Amino acid sequence: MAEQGRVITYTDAGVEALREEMRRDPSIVYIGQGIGPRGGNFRQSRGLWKEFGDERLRDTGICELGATGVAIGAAMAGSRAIVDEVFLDFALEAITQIVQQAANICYMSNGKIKAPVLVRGAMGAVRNAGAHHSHTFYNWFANTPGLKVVVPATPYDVKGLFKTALRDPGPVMFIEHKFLYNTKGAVPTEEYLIPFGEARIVRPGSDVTIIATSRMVELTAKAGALLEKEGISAEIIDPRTIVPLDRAAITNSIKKTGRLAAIDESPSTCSFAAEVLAIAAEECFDSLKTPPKRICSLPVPNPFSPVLENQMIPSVERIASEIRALVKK
Amino acid sequence: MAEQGRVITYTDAGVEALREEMRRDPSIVYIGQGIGPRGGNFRQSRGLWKEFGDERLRDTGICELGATGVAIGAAMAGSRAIVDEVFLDFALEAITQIVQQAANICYMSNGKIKAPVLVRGAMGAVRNAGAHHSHTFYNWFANTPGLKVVVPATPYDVKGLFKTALRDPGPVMFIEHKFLYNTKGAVPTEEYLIPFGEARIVRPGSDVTIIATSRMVELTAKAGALLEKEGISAEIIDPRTIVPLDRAAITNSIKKTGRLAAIDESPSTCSFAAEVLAIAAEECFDSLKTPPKRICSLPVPNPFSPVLENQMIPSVERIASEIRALVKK
Amino acid sequence: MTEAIAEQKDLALLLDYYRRMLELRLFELKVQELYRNARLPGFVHLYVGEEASGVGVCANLKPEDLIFSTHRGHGHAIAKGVPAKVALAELWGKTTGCSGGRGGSMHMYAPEYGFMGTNGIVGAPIPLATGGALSAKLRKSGQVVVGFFGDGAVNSGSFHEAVNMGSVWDLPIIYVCENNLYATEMAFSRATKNTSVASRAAAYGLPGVVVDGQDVLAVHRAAKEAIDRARSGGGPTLIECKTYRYVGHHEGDPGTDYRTKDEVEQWKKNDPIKRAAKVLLEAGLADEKKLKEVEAEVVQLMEDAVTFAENSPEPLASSVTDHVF
Amino acid sequence: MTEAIAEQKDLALLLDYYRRMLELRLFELKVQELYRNARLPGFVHLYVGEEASGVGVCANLKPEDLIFSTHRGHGHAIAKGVPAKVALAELWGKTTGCSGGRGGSMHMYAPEYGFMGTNGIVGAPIPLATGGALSAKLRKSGQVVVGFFGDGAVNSGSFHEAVNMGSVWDLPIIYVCENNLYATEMAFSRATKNTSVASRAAAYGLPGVVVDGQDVLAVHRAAKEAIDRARSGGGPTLIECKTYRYVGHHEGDPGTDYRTKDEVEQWKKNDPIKRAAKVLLEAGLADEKKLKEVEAEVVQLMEDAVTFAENSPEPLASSVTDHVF
Ligand SMILES: Cc1ncc(C[n+]2csc(CCOP(=O)(O)OP(=O)(O)O)c2C)c(N)n1
Ligand SMILES: Cc1ncc(C[n+]2csc(CCOP(=O)(O)OP(=O)(O)O)c2C)c(N)n1
Ligand SMILES: [Mg+2]
Ligand SMILES: [Mg+2]
Repeated sequence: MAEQGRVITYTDAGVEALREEMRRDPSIVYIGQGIGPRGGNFRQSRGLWKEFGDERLRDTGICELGATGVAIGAAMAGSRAIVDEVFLDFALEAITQIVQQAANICYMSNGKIKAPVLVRGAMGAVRNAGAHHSHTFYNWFANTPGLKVVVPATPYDVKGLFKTALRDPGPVMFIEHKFLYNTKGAVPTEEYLIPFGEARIVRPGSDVTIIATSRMVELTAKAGALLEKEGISAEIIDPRTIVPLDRAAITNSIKKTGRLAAIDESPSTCSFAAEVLAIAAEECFDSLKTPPKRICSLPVPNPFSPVLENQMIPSVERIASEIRALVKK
Repeated sequence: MAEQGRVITYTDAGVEALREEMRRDPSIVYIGQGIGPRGGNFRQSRGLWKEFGDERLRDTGICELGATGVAIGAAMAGSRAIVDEVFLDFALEAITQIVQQAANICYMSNGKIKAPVLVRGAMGAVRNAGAHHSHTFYNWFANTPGLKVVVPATPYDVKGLFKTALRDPGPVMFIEHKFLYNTKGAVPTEEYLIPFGEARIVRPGSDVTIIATSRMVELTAKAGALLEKEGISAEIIDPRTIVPLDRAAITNSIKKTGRLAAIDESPSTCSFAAEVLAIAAEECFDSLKTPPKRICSLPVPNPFSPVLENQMIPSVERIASEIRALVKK
Repeated sequence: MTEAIAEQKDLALLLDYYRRMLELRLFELKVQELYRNARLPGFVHLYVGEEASGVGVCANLKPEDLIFSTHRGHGHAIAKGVPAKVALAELWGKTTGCSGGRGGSMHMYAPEYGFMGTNGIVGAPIPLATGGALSAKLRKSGQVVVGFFGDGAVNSGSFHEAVNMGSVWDLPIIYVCENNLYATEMAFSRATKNTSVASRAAAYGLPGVVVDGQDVLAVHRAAKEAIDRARSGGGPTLIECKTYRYVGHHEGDPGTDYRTKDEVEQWKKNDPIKRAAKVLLEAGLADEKKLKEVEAEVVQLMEDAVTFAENSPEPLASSVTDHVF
Repeated sequence: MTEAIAEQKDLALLLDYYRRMLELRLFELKVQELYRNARLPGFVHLYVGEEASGVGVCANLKPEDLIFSTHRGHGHAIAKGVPAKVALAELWGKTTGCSGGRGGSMHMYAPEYGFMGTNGIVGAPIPLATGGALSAKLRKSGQVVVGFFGDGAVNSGSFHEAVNMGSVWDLPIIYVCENNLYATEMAFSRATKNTSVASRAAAYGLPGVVVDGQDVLAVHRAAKEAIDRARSGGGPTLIECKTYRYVGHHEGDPGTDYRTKDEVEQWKKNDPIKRAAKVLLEAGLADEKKLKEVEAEVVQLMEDAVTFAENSPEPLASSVTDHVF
């Protein structure tokens, strides 16, 4: 237990989970661009190739459509597959396979064929990569029956959720955030799994419920700390998995605080933030004291200019000031 | 004016709009599978090839990705393009081009390059086509900055919105409903255009606001007629375009009726129905008398079995009974 | 083994192949009849005329080998061993169907027979099949995988990306293109300037073979060679079966606008089942009586399938949310 | 025209090409310097070593001709006529950049110079360029279109679908593959068994040509022939330029793990700019002094570009929602 609370990166937490699961389960094959000797564009598979070799770490050319279909087919045929889209943006190249094949197969086959495939991709804005490399999309997958959707915000969650995902019978969208790869956090040495559908209370509070995911959790926590000093007590909840969703954690908190904001890096229309507000309106109608609020990225493609992108994406300041206004209402 | 109020099909209304616009604007090229001599899988381009020939009606092989990219590139270079995915489901093959290139280009180029491309695809369930041919997806496009999203419910709207779409400077997702192709309605002979962002009040009412789109409009109207007899006055609104959205029509109605339901053929999570509830919660908080409601398809892939698919998709009965419960609250 | 002996051995299989092709044919004609009488929901794409391909390939597979099929896949399912009645019940949306009525024509799954599905998305089965082959290789299961697809799929990115992967990884897979000259109403020659599918193999560095798809023994020989090579670690093969569908693209398509009656008739003269019968008779491997017997048995099988499917229950509406995960 | 005269005419272009290549080279080295000093946001993929390809192709284009480029596209932009200062301002996120700072390295657009964009999505420019060519043909504009892409893009479905369309429709397009042997760290020979890109043309029935991409006159000749053919209605060509990048895949990639120092050095010996200089001197078309002068001018151009870009304003935060539609 000496190593308990080791502080490691979000990236390394993922690598650890993968290593442990690939050792445990010889049926796992990992497919993607640069995940072999290179160790991953984000170093997200560093060291695995040395241990598992060319057979189980399968570098491909630039063919996300083919590679994802191959991963799904392998999963249907008795392997467990991981396919790494690297940037989640590139999942678009392969989304027909994800949505039409992986998501549907269990249902279409009356439960006879499972596709235990983990589709991995890093979302969101980082270092002004520009419009083609910064999408979020996780709400699209949440809108697709048959997919589970995981959006870890911390190294601890990455590891525990990865391990659960790699034992799930069906397809899982495992959506990391590029910006978080280098962030650090405590991760136990002992094995642990985090069940899907269990939200994390990032901080307890009584004045307002804030739902945030992925990178937005950190920004929201910072805003929460600011607000605390001003006497506003925010309860911040990170659902961690969008499908399945811990609705009870969300609605219980709203019933307690009577106020709600949802923070989302996606543009707001038909976003997960919209979903949270819809749930609140349906299930917490009588508890809400003030109109709930979405705090989202502005509806523009990610601009390259740092000035513009900073304006686009929710910032600690924007979150804090919007919450301030919400609570004062 | 003898022909005013001619009753024609939804399909033919589209063909008329295309013919008129292709005559008016020689820069229009129409690309897709079977849209040439065959006249379209749904007869949605019937007769056009005879008039405009191989140059302007371009049949392709099965290569939605290539064809859509070609249409976008042609639009960037000075043509106006229509690309027909036939089934909206097949837009997934090409969605990287739609989302990354068409939607972003105006913004990324600082307004210097426009892509006047109309992406056409027929959504939704019809005749038990099964899971691969029945998706809706329009909420995904509404979540994508840079795309306009049109979901016509009647022949009249198809024609007027098509004509507007074919004069829009940027990309438009024109999403018809397969089930509606054979439905009929009055369409004037004289030219008319329907502006984007103007909802249609399908029926005025005072007890509850119901937002419905595409095929759901017809079912909701039937439910509304049933409810009328029971003394429940439903105001039914069809936004017709999701982007831009006529928020005022929606919020004004809710402020009047105090009750809201959103009917959606998509599964509910992160759907347009969720968006409508979120808007209501944000903007009509004080007007709502009861919790708003989503009436959506169940979150399953479209089952083949008619028994199961009928259970999945909102029916007149389900809509009526849910509204009944909502108004009684 | 001399050529003559090899040919004898092949001929010995022919009666069996004849029977199998007849099963595929009569199944489809039964489906057509039922569909035209509005007994079946959904959409169906019939395999009539192309039976030699499915049979010639699948007869060389073991039960545990896998095939991935297309929208035109009833024939592949039956050729791989899915009982006609189970297939028909699926088309009828019944719980006894191979997908419990959830799938229908384009979503038939019977992994218990190594049948990994028909598919509503053109091109999609090619990467999936390649993945099946990767899994077989990794699991050292000895399985061989076949991916079927049409000429239409050849122009899709799925073909390009997947065949390249199968080649570069030396996977135990046979890519079988059933080139019936059309994709819906689009002639292959209008969709591409290179209408030789087999020649496309060169682009990916794997062997490409073209075969008369109306000659079940020719298909059998090409398939056997490719399957044996794949099973022994020799990697993939692309086989192009030249074939034809007598019927429209799907039920409802008269199939007449885009091809001449004469073209259809020419192909019908070269019918794989008639050809097999002729060879059987000429080689003395069966007489007219025997062929009639076989036919009667197959007819009965289809009647039984109808009875079974018709009398099977529909799914309960309340089960609609089962099996999503 | 005899070969000798043709060669003379080509040689006459060489000093101009030398200068242009130097512009591309020194631009990238300036970007590298700025980037390493953390002056530029985003990510950059430099074109160092590949200049003969962009210059040899684009020098044969008219201003109104269009090119569609890739993630490694600064060189293409400048070769097509985008002023260095406008390109640099874009990499700096300034309003004077060709995309007003909204684009950055992978989203540079300058239609006023026929430059239809770099692109962050590998493969995507190939269908887009094909569409540009379709538009040119339909508008009878006389424009020719070039689509650039790397070896990595060749395995993508976009390549397959688009090149086939360009071929079947006889479009006025040149597909230029800059085969620099690697896609990030993935050797082309690990990604496919057929490493001859030019040979892939056969799959689609268009001419395929391979050219020494480090010889600007060889590129020029191949491009000219293809462009002339395309302009006169003779349809598309696939050109494979064999080339190499001296630098890492992007700034930040040392570029050392997956290739030997020796390999890099060998290619550097074959540097297109040095080769051009040598020929110029040997043919007596320029002397050392002239070459130095040219270099000094280009160096000054880059200094001016830095001054311009550095002193240009950043976009206003309040403009963030402009130009979405
Ligand atoms: C991605 C995709 N695009 C289009 C279709 C519509 N479609 C169904 S079958 C078909 C033709 C297929 O032709 P081919 O591959 O030659 O097979 P065949 O029907 O001739 O057996 C088309 C275009 C589809 N199902 N999927
Ligand atoms: C669809 C897609 N997949 C992956 C990437 C990530 N990526 C960017 S450049 C690159 C390598 C491209 O190689 P190549 O086409 O040979 O061009 P080069 O970099 O060698 O000039 C990759 C994989 C991408 N941008 N787009
Ligand atoms: Mg075909
Ligand atoms: Mg390369």
